[in-house]
Amino acid sequence: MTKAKRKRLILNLVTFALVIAAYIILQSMIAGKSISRSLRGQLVPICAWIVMAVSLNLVIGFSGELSLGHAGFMSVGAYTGAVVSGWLLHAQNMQDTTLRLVLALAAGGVMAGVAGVLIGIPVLRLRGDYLAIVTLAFGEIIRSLVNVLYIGTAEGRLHLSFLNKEMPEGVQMLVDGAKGAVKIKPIATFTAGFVLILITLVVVLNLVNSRAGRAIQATRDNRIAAESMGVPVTKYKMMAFVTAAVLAGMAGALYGLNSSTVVPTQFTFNQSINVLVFVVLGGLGNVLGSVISATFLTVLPEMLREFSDYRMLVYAVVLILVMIFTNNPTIRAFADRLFAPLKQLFRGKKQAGGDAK
Amino acid sequence: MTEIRKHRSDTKMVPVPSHSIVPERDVNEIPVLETRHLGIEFGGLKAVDDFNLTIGKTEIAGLIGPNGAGKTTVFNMLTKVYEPTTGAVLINGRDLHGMNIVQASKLGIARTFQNIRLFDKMTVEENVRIGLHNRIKYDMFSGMLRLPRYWIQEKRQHEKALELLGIFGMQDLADEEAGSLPYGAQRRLEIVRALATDPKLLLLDEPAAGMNPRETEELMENIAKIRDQFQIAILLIEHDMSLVMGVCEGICVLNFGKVIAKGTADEIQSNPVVIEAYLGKKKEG
Amino acid sequence: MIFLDNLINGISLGSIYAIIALGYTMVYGIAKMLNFAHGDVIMVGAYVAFCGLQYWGLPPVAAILVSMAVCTVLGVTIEGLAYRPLRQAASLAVLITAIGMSYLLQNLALMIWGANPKSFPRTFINSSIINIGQLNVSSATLITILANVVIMVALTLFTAKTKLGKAMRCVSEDRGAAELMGIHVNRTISFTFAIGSALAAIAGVLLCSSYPILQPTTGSMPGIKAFTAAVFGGIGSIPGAMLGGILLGVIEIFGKAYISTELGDAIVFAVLIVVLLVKPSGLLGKPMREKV
Amino acid sequence: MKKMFALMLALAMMLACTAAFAEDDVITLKVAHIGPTTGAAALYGQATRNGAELAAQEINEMGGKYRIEMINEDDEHNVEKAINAYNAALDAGAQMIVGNTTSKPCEAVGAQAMIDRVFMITPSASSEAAIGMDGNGDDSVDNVFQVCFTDPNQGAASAQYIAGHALGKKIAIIYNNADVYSTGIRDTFVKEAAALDLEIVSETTFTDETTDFTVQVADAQNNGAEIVFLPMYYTPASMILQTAAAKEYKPVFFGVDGMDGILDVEGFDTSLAEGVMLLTPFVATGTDEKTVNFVTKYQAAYGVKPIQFAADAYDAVYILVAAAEKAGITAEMTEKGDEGTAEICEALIAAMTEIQVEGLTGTMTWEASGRVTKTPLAATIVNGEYVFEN
Repeated sequence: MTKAKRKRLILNLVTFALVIAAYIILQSMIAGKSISRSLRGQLVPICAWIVMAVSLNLVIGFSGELSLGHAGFMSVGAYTGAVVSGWLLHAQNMQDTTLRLVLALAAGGVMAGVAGVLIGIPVLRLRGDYLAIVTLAFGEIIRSLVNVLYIGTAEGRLHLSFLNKEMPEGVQMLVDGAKGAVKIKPIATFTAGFVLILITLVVVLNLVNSRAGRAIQATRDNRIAAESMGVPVTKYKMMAFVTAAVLAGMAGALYGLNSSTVVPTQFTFNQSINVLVFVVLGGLGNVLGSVISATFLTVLPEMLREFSDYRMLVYAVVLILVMIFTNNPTIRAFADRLFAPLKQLFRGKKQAGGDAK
Repeated sequence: MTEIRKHRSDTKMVPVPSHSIVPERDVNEIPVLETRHLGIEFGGLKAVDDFNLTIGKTEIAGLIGPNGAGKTTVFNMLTKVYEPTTGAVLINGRDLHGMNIVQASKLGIARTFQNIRLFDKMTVEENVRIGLHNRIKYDMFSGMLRLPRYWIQEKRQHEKALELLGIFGMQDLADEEAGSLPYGAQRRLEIVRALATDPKLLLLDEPAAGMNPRETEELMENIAKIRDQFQIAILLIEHDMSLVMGVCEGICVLNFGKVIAKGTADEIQSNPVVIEAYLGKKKEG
Repeated sequence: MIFLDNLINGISLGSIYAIIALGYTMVYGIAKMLNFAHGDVIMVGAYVAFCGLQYWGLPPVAAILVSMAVCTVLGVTIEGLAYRPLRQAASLAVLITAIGMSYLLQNLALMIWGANPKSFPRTFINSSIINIGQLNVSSATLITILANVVIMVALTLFTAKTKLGKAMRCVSEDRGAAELMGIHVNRTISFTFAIGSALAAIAGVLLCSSYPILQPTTGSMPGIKAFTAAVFGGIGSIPGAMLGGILLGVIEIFGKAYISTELGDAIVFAVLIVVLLVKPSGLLGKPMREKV
Repeated sequence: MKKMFALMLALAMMLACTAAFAEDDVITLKVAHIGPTTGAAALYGQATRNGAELAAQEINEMGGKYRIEMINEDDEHNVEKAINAYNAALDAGAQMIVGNTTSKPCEAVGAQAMIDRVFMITPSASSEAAIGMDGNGDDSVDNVFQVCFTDPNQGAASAQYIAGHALGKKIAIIYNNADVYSTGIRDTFVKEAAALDLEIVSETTFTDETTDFTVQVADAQNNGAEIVFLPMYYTPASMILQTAAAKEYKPVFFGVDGMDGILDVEGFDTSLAEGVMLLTPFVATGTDEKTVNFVTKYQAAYGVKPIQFAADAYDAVYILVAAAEKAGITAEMTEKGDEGTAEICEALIAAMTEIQVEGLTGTMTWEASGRVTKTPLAATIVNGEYVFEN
């Protein structure tokens, strides 16, 4: 095994180990009732945000396209999940919550994937900031559309109407326009979230370290060179985009099925931006970084609750400072000098391995 | 098959109908490249006009000319980065018309870039593996699910990549990040990456730029070696006349987008038009 | 008649988008960054003008000038503190910083001015209604359109004729080369932020004269729309921002008037997508040809 | 009915016998206020927080049997954050909740609180779903009660008022189609209007991000609407009034309780609101003693005039105390953690349907579903003041 491969393998193993360890610790805390309600309540959303961040990282970090509409896919997933779960419960009388959750997640992923293909076809013809603005536009369009969407179930059948609520008598509404997806039975569990994270990590890490993943990264580093090597750039950008959409859809379904209601305003442009912040802060192309930053930034505003109304202010300041400190060359050089002795320690060990540089 | 010679002065060049010359050994083969009245305009300005060139199956050819003569533009048309305004490009007798960059690459044309275009954030080996993209394949799901095919093909890719890197003795650099390599190594890596696509025609855009005379000398040998080993044709753009004259069998001179001379090194060196347009003005090389 | 009415409303709304879009486009052209906090600078500008009119009893023109001064200082400060340290950093890092700055400004405004909305006072800008035939046109509409034209012409002349303007164009073409030519890149970028922010103040006053409710979030949606407009017209292009802004305003109003108010925003964004697919660099943007 | 507590009476009693309660007998209720105190809906969340705080302060000063300890949590008007805020509140020891301020967060938190058995009284979440009604008569949460009207109630009442007073036949509706409150009222208004033979000639929408209302107003104008029904909060309403003024369009504008506050928007030209009618249970310019007292104190403490949300939250805290008295919440219950909270919840649910509270926003009684019964007042704005008709 080569050195680079070994390093990557170790990093991947650390990622998995960290997630699994966190799960085990939290589960034992839940079992021992030593977990605060606040943290307990955030577990499923954190799982969803991790999946969102990792999947968006696939698009931004690995495929190199700035997408500002990732929350749109999440909303497609959330709505689909709510409808499927509600339909299975009301129309099919399926009481098994695990099965319902699995089917809802799968459906959410599929629908978001379809949306990803439909959106990807036009979007991926564009580049750079233009691509970014079009993903933003699609995110907003999706939001406008779900805002006037009505879905209900009556006598075992789904009824769908658009713009006007035309429903038969005695219908059980599942999606009620601006009122969002209603009457959801919250069936999402932390374990489901954990499994979804594992699936996401397996899919993304395996994809990235494969032929397709290398092609995706090559299109990021240099589009023309990649094409000149015979790599069909659009195909691979599409692959990354749709895979990310599917994962975001599943995350959305999980997220949606965690509370009794979902509204279109939960998936605005700002929410896409939030996920983008997770990704950038965690590091482009750094999956472990996305996992950590999604967790940290989801929990941070909750930890800042004691600042009460000032907390978003503090959050903003923290965000700016972190960006400046991690990206300013002077400050970084200073930090490097500060940590130089530590690094030396590691270097020393490596030297024996023939690190000539 | 005739014996491949190491030095261009041993090659006998013979004319072909399209007003070009090819090595005698290739004369009965389909030429690897043939362009007919190739031209391109940018905003009404003819950057390249009526460009005709034939390259033999195993020829090392040179494309020279002063800065801005349109040499790289020719490369860009040959690889379909730019769509020619007029004329045709034939690779192994197949017209590139209507094809995109990827399809052109699949026909067997590969290139390096004047301003190096490596995949900076990927390792040296990964860069070469991108070159192998269409040669050693497996589908996305085998990769995602780590099916047996993934392991088999990954191993083949790895071995092939190291073998190719061996041409320039770069196996040891396989795990380095491509962007962190020294300049000369980056240029060599670009050549390896292009070779990985299994091309019939290799286009080198200023391969010796930024190299010292010793490195250039080495490069010259390697270019000849690559041609001998892979039996492919090479077309190179270069300002370093020692390299061009030392390795190229046929040379084409471009000035203001027009071909002003074609011939062997000796013919070009003594061509008064070339001297006036090019050699006369430019001395630094 | 209804059509004309809608058209005028569209142009008026579009003119506001256009002025905001100018700020985005200029900063993008020169600093190659999306200044997400621009919409919030508009909000600050409107609040300052509100204070001038309501609390300090300033005449409208003075209030606008004070607001422009405050915004200019604010813009230059933001640039110097938050963006300049990241000049060499990846564009995404700058983008996130700008987003952080946007949150910061909104929450600061919430602290300073409270959550209760303010209604922008009536000034000469929006105090009268002009009757043209059967059309009732608010003076705010006319002044907005007029201001847009004046700003547009002034900016075009400025970038074409003055030394600073030329320096701005140089920096936007090629920052490295400009530096070699002895142009002070940092100073030029600061200057661009100054102009963009001063324009933001004007945009804020005009926005709130036509649509008088003022809240800490007032700037965000017009900001996003204006950003869309800038891309629509071809980001980096001054006439493009103007054209993009006005078209966006007209499309929005027409979409709502003739198709559906529910889907008004969706229509705007759908048109944007179609335009970008046909003309991938916006209406007046320079097509990007990558040098190979 | 004799045994019912009239709040004022109770307060008077409390005032009279402050000394009667020794320190040991005092029971402290930990009440969490949850609402959006930051973000786009901060206006409403801050109002309810302030109102609740003011009430708690008064109650503590009066020194009755129950003292209130307020906990404040911000939900940013976001469902996820609302659940977080709710959990944080419980972690902080909250035993009952005044909240959430807005409908969707309230709906989500209500469903969770239903499972956890935590009592909630929402000052201002007016959707049916907030109290667990799904529109088919099914009540899935029993622990959430409202201080404000349920949306359908207002929609129907508005239509009846318009028809009953023959204000006009041709009606235009402008509503926020991204907002539960607005669409909720609109839906029943439309239904009721059809039954009452009112003609809806124009119906247009907007969203929270809309800045331009020219199309909506022009549509109403061009279709000759005599009445423009505005089921919305006062912020967009003030923009609509201004737009209409610019178009010299002067129909009767008819609003709902969310319209209150329009006269107090800083910088607002109140002449624009001349003749506007609205159904509301509370106005800050009211002259009765309670209102004056509340408004004065509120202004002194927070520097702004209270809006209806503040009054609702103020009432909510008094209602809690009234219900606690009725239910006889004991000190023991408040010291038993989750179990105690659940006991309190059951006791309060039982008490809610038996009490009658006279608050700022009227005299209130409750149905088991959580719906309040009180009388809305119709007011007309004349010379920048509300004029009530009786």
